[in-house]
Amino acid sequence: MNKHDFPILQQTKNGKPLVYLDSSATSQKPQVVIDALRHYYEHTNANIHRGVYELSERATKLYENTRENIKNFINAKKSSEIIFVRGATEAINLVADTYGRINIKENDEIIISTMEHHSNIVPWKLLCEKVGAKLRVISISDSGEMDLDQYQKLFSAHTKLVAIAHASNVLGTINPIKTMIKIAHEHNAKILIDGAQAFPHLSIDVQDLDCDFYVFSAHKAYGPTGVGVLYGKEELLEKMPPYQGGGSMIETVSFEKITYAKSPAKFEAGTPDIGGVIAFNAALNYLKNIGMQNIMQHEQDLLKDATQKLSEFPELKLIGTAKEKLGVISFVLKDIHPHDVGTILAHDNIAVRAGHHCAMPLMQRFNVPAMVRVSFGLYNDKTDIDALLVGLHNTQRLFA
Amino acid sequence: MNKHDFPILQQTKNGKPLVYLDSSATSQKPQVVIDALRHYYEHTNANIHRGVYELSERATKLYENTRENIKNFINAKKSSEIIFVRGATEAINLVADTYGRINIKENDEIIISTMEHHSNIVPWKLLCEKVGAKLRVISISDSGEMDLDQYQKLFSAHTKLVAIAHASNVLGTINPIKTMIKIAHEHNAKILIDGAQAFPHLSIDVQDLDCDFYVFSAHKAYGPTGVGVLYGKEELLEKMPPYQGGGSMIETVSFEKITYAKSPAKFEAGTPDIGGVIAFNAALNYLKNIGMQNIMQHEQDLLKDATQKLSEFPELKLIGTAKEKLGVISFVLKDIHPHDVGTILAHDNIAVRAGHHCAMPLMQRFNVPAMVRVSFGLYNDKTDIDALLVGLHNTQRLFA
Amino acid sequence: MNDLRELYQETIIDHGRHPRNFGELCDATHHQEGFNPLCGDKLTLHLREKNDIVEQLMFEGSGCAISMASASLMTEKLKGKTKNEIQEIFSAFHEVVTTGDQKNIEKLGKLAVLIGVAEFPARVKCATLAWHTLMAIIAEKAGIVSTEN
Amino acid sequence: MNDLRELYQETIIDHGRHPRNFGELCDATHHQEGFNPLCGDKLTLHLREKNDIVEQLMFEGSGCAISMASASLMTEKLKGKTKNEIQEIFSAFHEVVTTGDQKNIEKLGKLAVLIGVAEFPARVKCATLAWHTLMAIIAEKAGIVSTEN
Ligand SMILES: Cc1ncc(COP(=O)(O)O)c(C=O)c1O
Ligand SMILES: Cc1ncc(COP(=O)(O)O)c(C=O)c1O
Repeated sequence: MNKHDFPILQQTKNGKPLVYLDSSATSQKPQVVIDALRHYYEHTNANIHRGVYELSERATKLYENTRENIKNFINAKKSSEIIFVRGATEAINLVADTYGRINIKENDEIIISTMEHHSNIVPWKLLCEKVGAKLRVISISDSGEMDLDQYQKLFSAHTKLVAIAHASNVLGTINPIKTMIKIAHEHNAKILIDGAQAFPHLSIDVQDLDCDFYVFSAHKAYGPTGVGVLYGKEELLEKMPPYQGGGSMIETVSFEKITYAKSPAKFEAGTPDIGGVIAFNAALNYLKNIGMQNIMQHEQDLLKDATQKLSEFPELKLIGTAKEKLGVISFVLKDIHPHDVGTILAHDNIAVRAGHHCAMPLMQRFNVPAMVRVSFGLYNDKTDIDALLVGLHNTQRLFA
Repeated sequence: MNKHDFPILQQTKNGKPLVYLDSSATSQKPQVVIDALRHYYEHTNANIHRGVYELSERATKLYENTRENIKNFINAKKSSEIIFVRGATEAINLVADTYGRINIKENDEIIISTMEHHSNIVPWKLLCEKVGAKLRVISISDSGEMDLDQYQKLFSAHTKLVAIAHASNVLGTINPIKTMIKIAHEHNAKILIDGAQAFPHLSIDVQDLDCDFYVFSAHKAYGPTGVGVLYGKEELLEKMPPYQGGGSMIETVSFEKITYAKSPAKFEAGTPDIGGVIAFNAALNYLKNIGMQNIMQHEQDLLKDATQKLSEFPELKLIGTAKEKLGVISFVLKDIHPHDVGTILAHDNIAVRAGHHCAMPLMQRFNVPAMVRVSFGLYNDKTDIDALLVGLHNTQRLFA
Repeated sequence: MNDLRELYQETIIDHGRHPRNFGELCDATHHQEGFNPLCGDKLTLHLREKNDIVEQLMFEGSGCAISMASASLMTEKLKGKTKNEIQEIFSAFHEVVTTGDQKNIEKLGKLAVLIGVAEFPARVKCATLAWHTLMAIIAEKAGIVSTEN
Repeated sequence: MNDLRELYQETIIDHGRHPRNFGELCDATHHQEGFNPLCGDKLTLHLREKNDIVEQLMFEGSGCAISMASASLMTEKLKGKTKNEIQEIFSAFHEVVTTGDQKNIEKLGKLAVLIGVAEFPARVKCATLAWHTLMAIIAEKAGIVSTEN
């Protein structure tokens, strides 16, 4: 599906095409995104928001167009609810450091889950250490699903915030976040959804979900590196203190007193990644043109095909077999370390990830030091799965 | 000089070439940088540091090459002293939030100057509010030079940190930072140099300067947006807590205990702007090939020519006439507001900046609401200055 | 220079340089500050209201020709108007300077000279600063008005 | 598959699967943990030293074939060596696996099978984990050794 739109997928190594199965780490970029980036620097480059000349006006407009497009893409109420950051990681840190520092106090509790990426663990742990709050952790089942009963029981009068992944970067599990959001709100807790994995593969409607914060990274969604998004409900953003200080986020500055701009400017200090934000719009339009429904269907087909073939593969153990999954499959091979599997597949120009996937607590949960992960983007097709299986056979042969 | 290397400077509007005189806001990009960016996304794109496959290895290597190149460029001792951030603004915030939060306590004092950019004011003001410290402000003379006598007198037993611009983004003044660094150290204070303006135009040697921190943005130095650099002395970085939490900056994670990686990884949480960092290397090499000495000479020639012509211009008042200056000239026209000047020049495809230049306290110092600023990059030449003068004449004619 | 002349019409340059109704108003019933953080323009509006009618309207401050002229022409235009009438003229003015649409231009009288602003998006905020400040009084909002709010 | 066979030579797969000197060492004089945060590999080295000679050397842990084989071969090779000799062999080993340079390869004996690692930069840390852990004992460093330090 649309493989030809991605220049990097046209390259070969020793005659072998690139079989890119690491989209959960970062996606490849379609030509339209690369061209948008180049076009920006060749024709429009200027600093935004303060220039009276045409380039600056155009750059500002294009930058804000992306914001508007994201607003529509995830159905936010207002474009001022869309804040540009470096990536999902920074978005979570921003919330922890602004919303968190104001609202979370000693003995308060934050709920996260066993399947979180380090980006959705470390900022909360740092916050807890600063203010004296505590982490509570949702357990997961052997198939890799949230234990909703236990989740309910984790709430106490001290619970202020829940922070969970929309989908797991290791297990692929798509979590029942709408239910989990409802439960959080019933307990008067706010909830942040880490959509780093989900955003590129699912339709998102933040108003329907009713989440308080939603974060994701452009680079995993066919956009450039350096850009991420924090969505926050207006009434929350309004009350949050600024994050970084600098140009653009102020209204007036004197040495005695500073007044701050409103959201989103309040949270976008300094020159942002203007080129990246503008090029990300091309990625959003690219996704829109294909249609998220079509992308979901395509990736579910791949998931089904790959899951079936891998589960028949000798001495291979799948980890993460939830009912609702993204196109992400992790596994271990008996007696062959994931790192060796990764290296041997790489030799056939098959790119998979091997390691702890920035989810050490999850590795512990499944009692493995590391896993091999295969993850799909919209450009993958069944030939990629077949190549993977050949590669896995070669791996076993080498170790036989 | 090298104008032909910059595709955007080849474009015209109503037959008029772009006269870009706003390099202090952001620089234009040479073709080699744009090509490097494109080449990265077309041939190398992968997430770094964790992949065993070739793309990821190559991307990691290129990313680290930029770090190594910067280390050499500013003569840092070690490449682990070079930390990638979004820009100068983030670098200053990082220092304020990590070094600052640990070392600056109630009643401590931070010295900044009247000519600082908001990025080098707001983070310190925010820190002061958090910990109960105080700002002390270096005065400047009417010509726009630091008052070194008063600077000396600002120090007290409570002074912990000095944060000053290497060069002013409004006045152009190149500050005597080597002397100022020495003075800070004599008073046992650490010192951060905001090199956002200086880095693209001067040779920097952080070991010779002996500054504790030095920050700058790639986008002002012919590189892409989204990338900035924090240089810090190793012994300081080692003791600083992490900034943002997430992937890459950890060594081990469990819900009970997290251990952190060493610098620079400790300060680079999450996926960085990999493409931008890699393309920035092309900008550094481009500068190296031309030679910083040649760039300095060229820009000084332009400064001299423009200063002379503008100071002869009727009813124009230059603001910032320090002895040591970058190619930055600010001025006001009698009875014509800078904003109007900017708009009228823009109509002739001349891009200058009009406003407070993110330096409101400095506007107050010179008792103007705004100024017009002209700033040079290596691609400017005397035809640009002549076009500016014609444009200024047109402006006066329109308002006559 | 054609569309530049469109923007900087004689009237604008005249009102920009010699703003009418400039100064304090001793018996004002309302004062309101307005601010454009992008360019640093500041303006204070003084207004005397009686029985829902804006009897007198004056302003102080400094700014570019567009913002000064817009404030000056606005004070001339709105004197003696009711709040409802002002609301209507504001809507017409806002539409003209943001879109350049001529549809409601006859409602504006002399203010129509500001139509050229529509071609210069960066300057719309200059043209509307005084208006937003006024609307804040009418809506009885607290605090300084900023074009970035 | 040629350079892959180069990397995964029989000896490596054998030692990877059946590491020698694997287990605890009751009368060890030194213990040291090593860690590769990139892939999660962990390893503990136990060592008995007497009169500057490493009399016995054992390890525990889990990891990829490269790291296990390297640890296994290392323990075989270094038993009975002095600290100075170990230092010298480490230097030679480090050079071979990072550069692929054959110059000092004869110093390595069976360890020479790891030369293929030089072609796989991402795996150099696997091959050197046990060695860095050992060097930490010899240099008498405190704390866990990490390949990222
Ligand atoms: C679930 C999840 N959250 C957060 C992140 C962090 O994203 P980034 O590195 O782009 O900040 C990732 C990236 O791997 C992820 O998979
Ligand atoms: C002196 C100075 N410091 C800091 C900055 C902030 O740089 P950035 O917006 O790239 O973070 C600027 C940019 O205008 C500047 O001129």
